[in-house]
Amino acid sequence: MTEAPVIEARSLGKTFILPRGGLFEARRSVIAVEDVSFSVSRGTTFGIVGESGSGKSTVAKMLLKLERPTSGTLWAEGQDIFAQTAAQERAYRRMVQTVFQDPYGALSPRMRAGRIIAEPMRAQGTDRATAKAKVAQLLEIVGMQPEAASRYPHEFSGGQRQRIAIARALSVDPRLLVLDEPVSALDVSVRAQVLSLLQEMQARLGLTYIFIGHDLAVVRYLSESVGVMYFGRLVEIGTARQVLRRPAHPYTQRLVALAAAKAPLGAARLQGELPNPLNPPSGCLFRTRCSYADALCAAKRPELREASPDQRVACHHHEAIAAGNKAETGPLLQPA
Amino acid sequence: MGPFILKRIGQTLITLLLLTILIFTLARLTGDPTPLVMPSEATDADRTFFREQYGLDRPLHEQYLVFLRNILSGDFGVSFRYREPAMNLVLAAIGPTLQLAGLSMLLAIIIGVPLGIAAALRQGSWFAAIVRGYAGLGQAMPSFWVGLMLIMLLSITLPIFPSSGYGGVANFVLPCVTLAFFASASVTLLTWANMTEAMRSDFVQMERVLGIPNRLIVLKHALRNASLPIVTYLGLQFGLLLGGAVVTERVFAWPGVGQLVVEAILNRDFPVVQASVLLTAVLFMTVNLCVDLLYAVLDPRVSA
Amino acid sequence: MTRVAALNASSWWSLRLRWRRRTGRPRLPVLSMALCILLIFAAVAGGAIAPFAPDEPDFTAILAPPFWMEGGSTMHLLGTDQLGRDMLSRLIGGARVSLLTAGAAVLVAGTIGVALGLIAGYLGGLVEAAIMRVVDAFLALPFILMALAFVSALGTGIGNIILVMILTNWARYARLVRSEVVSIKKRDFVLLARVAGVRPMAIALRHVLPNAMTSILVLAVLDIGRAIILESSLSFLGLGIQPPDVSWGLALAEGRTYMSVAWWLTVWPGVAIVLGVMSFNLVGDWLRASFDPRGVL
Amino acid sequence: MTLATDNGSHQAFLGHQPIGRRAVAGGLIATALASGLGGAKTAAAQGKPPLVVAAGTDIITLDPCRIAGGNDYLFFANVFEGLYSHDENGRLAPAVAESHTVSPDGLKYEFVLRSNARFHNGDRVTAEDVRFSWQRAIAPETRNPRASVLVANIADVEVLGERRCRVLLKARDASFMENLGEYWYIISKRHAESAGEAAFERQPIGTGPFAFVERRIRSHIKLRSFDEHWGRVPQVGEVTIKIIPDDQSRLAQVQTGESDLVINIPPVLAAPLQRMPDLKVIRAPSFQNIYVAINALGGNPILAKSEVRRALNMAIDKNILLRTVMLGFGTAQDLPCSPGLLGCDVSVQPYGFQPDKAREILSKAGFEFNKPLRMVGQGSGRVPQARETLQGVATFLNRIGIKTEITMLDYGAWIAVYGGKEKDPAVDLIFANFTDYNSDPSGRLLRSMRTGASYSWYSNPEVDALLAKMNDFSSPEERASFLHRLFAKLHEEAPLIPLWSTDSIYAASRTIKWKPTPNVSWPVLWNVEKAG
Amino acid sequence: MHRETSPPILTVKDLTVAFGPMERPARAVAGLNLTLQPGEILGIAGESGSGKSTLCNAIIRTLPRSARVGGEVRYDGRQLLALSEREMRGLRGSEISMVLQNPMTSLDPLFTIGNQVDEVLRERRRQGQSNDQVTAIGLLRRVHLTAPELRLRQYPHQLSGGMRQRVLTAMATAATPRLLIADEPTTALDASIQDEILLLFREIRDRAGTAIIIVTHDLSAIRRLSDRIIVMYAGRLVEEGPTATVFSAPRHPYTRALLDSLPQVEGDTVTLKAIPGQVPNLAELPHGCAFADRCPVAIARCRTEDPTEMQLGLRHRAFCWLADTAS
Repeated sequence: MTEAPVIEARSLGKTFILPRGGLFEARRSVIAVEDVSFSVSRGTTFGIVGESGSGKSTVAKMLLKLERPTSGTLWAEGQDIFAQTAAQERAYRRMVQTVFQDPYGALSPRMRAGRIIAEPMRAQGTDRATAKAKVAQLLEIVGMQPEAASRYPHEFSGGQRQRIAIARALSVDPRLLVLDEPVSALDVSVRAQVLSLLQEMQARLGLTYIFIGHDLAVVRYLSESVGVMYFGRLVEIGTARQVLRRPAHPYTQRLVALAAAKAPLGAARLQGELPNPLNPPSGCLFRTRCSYADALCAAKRPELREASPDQRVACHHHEAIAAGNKAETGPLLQPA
Repeated sequence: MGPFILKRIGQTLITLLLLTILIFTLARLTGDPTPLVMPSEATDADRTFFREQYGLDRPLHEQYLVFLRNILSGDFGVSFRYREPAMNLVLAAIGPTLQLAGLSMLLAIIIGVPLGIAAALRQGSWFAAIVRGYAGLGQAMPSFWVGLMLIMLLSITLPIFPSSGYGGVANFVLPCVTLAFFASASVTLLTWANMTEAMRSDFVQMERVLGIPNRLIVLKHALRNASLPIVTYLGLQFGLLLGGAVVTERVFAWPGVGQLVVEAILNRDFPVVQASVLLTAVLFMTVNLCVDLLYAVLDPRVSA
Repeated sequence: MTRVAALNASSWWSLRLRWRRRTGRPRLPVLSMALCILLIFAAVAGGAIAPFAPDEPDFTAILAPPFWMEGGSTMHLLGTDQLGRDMLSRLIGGARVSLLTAGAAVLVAGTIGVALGLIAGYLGGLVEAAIMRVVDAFLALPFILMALAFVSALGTGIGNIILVMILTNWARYARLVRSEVVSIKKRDFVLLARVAGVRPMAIALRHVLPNAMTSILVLAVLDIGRAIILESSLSFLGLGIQPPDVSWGLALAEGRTYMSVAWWLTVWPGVAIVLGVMSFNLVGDWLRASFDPRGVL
Repeated sequence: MTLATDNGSHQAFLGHQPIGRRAVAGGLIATALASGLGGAKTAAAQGKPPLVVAAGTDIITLDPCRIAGGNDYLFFANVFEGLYSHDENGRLAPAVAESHTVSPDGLKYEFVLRSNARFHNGDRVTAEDVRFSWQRAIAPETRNPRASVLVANIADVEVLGERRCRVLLKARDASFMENLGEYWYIISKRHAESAGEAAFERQPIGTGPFAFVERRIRSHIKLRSFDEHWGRVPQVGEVTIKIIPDDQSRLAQVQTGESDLVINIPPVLAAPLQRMPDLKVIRAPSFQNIYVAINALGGNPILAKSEVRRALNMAIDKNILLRTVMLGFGTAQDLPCSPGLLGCDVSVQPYGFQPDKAREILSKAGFEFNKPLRMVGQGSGRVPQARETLQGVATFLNRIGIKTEITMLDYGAWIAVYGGKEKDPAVDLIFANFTDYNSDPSGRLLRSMRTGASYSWYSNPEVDALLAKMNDFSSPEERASFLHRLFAKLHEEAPLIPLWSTDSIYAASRTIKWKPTPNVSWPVLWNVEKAG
Repeated sequence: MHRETSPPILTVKDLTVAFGPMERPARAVAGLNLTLQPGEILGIAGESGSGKSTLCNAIIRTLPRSARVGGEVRYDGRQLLALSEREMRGLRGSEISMVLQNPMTSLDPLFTIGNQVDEVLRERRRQGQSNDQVTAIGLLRRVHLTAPELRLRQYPHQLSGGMRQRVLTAMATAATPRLLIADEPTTALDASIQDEILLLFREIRDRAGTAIIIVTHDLSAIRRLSDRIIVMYAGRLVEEGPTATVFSAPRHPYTRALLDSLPQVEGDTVTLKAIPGQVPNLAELPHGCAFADRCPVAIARCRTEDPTEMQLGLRHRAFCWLADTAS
């Protein structure tokens, strides 16, 4: 373990400033991400799980340098990516690529597939002929015919488009892929195709993945370790096996319960409403919906603490919960 | 809502400032008004005196600053031609123009909105094709041509309406019809397009599966949703009407701003050009500001 | 200062679907497209197909009526004007000037507007604010008023009329493109291009522009009709094209005084304008319907 | 006192209400509709029919000392008078004065005023008013732009009695009597002084056959018959002059019966009108003179040669142009003046239409046929058919092989080129029109022929010397023969291509009987008769 | 729960919906048969393009005009396809109701929730389908919307997706319809909210005996909610049966493949099996079974002959030549 992690987030935070609500009102701000730290080592997948608005996509944007963090730092192979020289940034652009959720929006509708795939290479200075040869190779890797290069995105189905998006991401031989819900918009059977492709790629090319998703089964399929986000904060982090099998945080427990195939309807009903991002609750952000919440939760925001050797959790009461509720969560997704 | 208005007003003010530069430069670029204002017998001394009197001999930027200072104190200068304060001439002319543009707008809405709705509900029918033809013609026929034809037809061949002039109710008919023909064409098309879109929206689909009567769906929900872009467009249309009035006013000898400004431009009557163009622009911008505010009233999402 | 609907919602995929569905029933668009092509052909071929030079007077055949009327001859199918010039040739010559002015104006105004709109939309911030305020100032003046002011400032003649139409038109393109850019630049493929390390200028030209092109094209086609009308209105007010050049608007304006003596002097150019504008509008509308379900430009 | 803002006095026009009810013409065009205008009552009270006139261009000023252009005479000629003016046949005739005598040296004119000459407010015209009118006309603060023509040459006006005055000239001026009617209007001293400068322009009082009632800028002017006039009592009661710039719309006014008389009908509209039974076209020769000025100032050296200019004259068939372009509404001219002008009725040999000879002369003179002549025209129209005219001229030049390049300018740009201080050497030929206000040619000659004059594109010291002497006569006969020689010289020099003088064309309803005063371009309305 | 003896509330017979040119039609629904008992919850599963939404729209007759519909849809004995638009409108909302996929756009953004709920209530009362005791607040309470008084005054954009879907459900069930069609009602929602909306549907059925058709590509939603399931592929019904049976012992290879493509956890490893190939183009369907090209067990006959219905047990049938042999 002497090698520096491929990517490491240290207390990453992002606050968005909103326009003034009124002339005399103060500017309001929304904390999208707060104090998120994780590190991912080579060849593994780190999954980030959360519902909409949990800040997981903002983390992805920061990893891709599309957003600047307002606090904390992001380190890639030992280098602070927000303190890079132009040359280092170019190198980073080669190192990191991404696949987005929407297979329709991710491909420029006026470009042929070949050009789309070649674009990152061309932007990095690869010459036309080399790029062209590589496109054919990449198409083959993602399981498509080389003729596809001359077609436009609308001529492909959703799954095929996502394959093209993956080919494009792979074109510059990245070491890290940020996968932001890459299969959420796909049909079940296509989803399976793309997931197997991703897994195959990782095995073949030794890639590191950051996989963002809300479907626990899918995250579990790819990830070695998982972080669970709620309202911009990591509430639980650890190995996928441990976190998704024996969740320590009440929120994770709910998520896992909901995903359980045989769980009856309403088994994991959450009380209360989502907190208002403009006016978050004091202390633990989850306390408004948590049945274990008490005065401590309202007073003090819990820090991540070790819950098991493979697992850290931000809950004041996780020991008590673990002791009392072992039976509540079964194994995730029994075969049908 | 508050900051939205303030921002819009701020933008409007900056735009106005730019506009004064634009108008001022344009007016000065038209050339020296002296030969147009002075008769041929005038001596060089007379001409020089004229230029000095109106400050036309000074450098342009100085003239602009004087102009700006004066309009800030409400002084738009005196018409070179009529020796009246320019703003008085413009104010006297703006009434007829507003009446003409306003009535035409009203007429255009009265014609265009129902036609557009009906066409949207009968997509692909003969009726829709006829409406399309009407709108196509309305957009393609230059309004001076329409005006002349109307005069030929309805005041010379069949003497029903007065051919020109301003005053009685009858005088309004031909100019308003001329302008409204053009304006109603685009109102029709716009209503049509937006109604079609509104009728395809999910909430209309939802209302249909809930068995809400068609009348309510069309007139309450679809129309109100379609009206948002229509209202915005009507604000822009008002500017087009003000512009269209320039030509229409000329055909019908309507004593409005359009005629005034054309005449003033041709005679290089800078103060009148500046005052009338500025006032028209302010009017147009005010209308659009109001439209934006109205939008905020109509659409609860804006004020959130 | 006002809202312009953007096309962002409709993906290229659904555009193609709609396109195909439309092409199943070609009627008016095909007709108007044919007319557009005919007009463009007349404009380009001009002298080669016209029976006479459009500005060649014949004092022996002043105000000759169209051929089917008493006193008309097949030599001048559509009659002659007050100087004995052949109306058909004048219409053909007029097509050239009318379309040339309209086309050139739209092309250049479009290019300028698109460039500024791209810059404003892409750079944002102070640059955007500055450009958009100038755009607003230009849009706050009624079109024809500004055209008049420009014409009287710059003088008449084809070159100046084109210049005037450019000056009065560019702002709308700028506004349209800016709003397109603002919506397109948030789309995933633009973000991905940034991730790929593509330079901003290349993103603007390769990703943003092609995707905004549809609405620009629609606006441009519709604008040709508008420009023809503007030119004829300016000519009507005596500030448009000047002889010996001939345009439809000028022919109409000149013939207007003869309306009660020789209807053909006003009717033919009028018909040419209406047909020309209508066919361009129909093509534009059809493009718009194929590309933009909202139909708001 | 300057011409600057006078804020107190625009009330009159702002406070005015829009014109009242408008009758809808439902019946025959011939039915002259009661105009329905507010002031009709006054007319009815007098028992005289009202007259509605449609004019194309608005009056600019109501103050005769501030005249801005020929069109203002539409107002002045009906509301004001000079000591002498021209009668309905265009001949010099006494007006406010009843007689005059001239001293032998031509420097002292003594006038006897009519005993029954009154201002519209009832005051009698006195010699003091005459003196005051002169003083106001030359006062530097008045800035009368026409002072240079007549009143500036007056050294003094002596009041010899209530009705007698003597005008002392600084130098002999043979045009003095002719110009009295159009360049020196008599105004009321009492009214001008009591009303003040500003109010005078809004409520002018003169001695003419019509009195001013009200004005709405760009809309209309109302006059009423001044029944106490010394001799020219109008047949109509109230006169409304509507301003309708568009020709077609203006003409429609008389077709629909909304107006009785339409002025400034372009020839093309007049031609078909002649066939309409309910209307009549009234035409009268005018002093509006159409020609093409040749830039003889050396910008294009070949045009400095008089034989080249003569050849250009020969190349053009003005009769065909007159017939086709003007539809015959005008009189062809071979001299640089209108036929009624003093000294112009000389019998010189016209150049005639000789294209072959023209070509021959040009070739001999070394004319470069390949170098186009640059022509400047008046594009938008104050002058009817201006565009067609220049195009027609160009066509005839083309026929003898001369290439042409036409630029049409709007009126403002055209006048800046035509009347500019520096004549543009890039202009070879320029469309021009000149209107004399009376039959004296001195104004025209001094402004369009003299070296350096505003409308002159020609320079010849010989001609300049003649022009300097032009008005230095006291015998009309001597002056006439001098002018004759001058015009003959100018004809030979051919500084321009004369085309024609246009007719003033009016359209009137059948109920109107009127003979316009010849040679003036504006209507003098006191002799209009209107039936029932 | 099922009243097997009672007459079905809905019978669909040989329903075919075609689009596109006559000579080369794309059959979004091809010869589909199904019945629905009162109070039964039927889940329709399938991937996008399988024709499940078209089926719903055909039942409630909201297909675009370009659609050509054949066959029979009997609701309570009445042939819906033969009703006039006016008669159909009388049924919609009161007898047959529907909840659409996208709660974000299914409410008119310009009117308050109260206004829109009232509108539906007024219409129901006008039809005599509802009495004055049913109030807007009551309706919102029934769908467990918090602070209903506040919600009535709010505009749609002020509500979250889950709340909007509750409002829409309340509106759709204001008159206690006997048939409720829910077209992908939870797809746009977060997992925790999905669960609650599904629960709400079950509650509606339990309370009022409403028959529900729920269309979704989310197999776990169907598994948890529905009594019976039909699986559609390329416009055809491929398998139908009681939910538990189909999930535990799927008989059609497509159903099996669909279930297999969900990640499976075996000990510490998670696996999934993807279906190779793609959904075929509806206008260019091959002969025989539409799934044959992707089917791991296809035989020659599958490519030449359309499979016929294979009855596999009580209310369990599949359209596959091998349905009885596969385990």
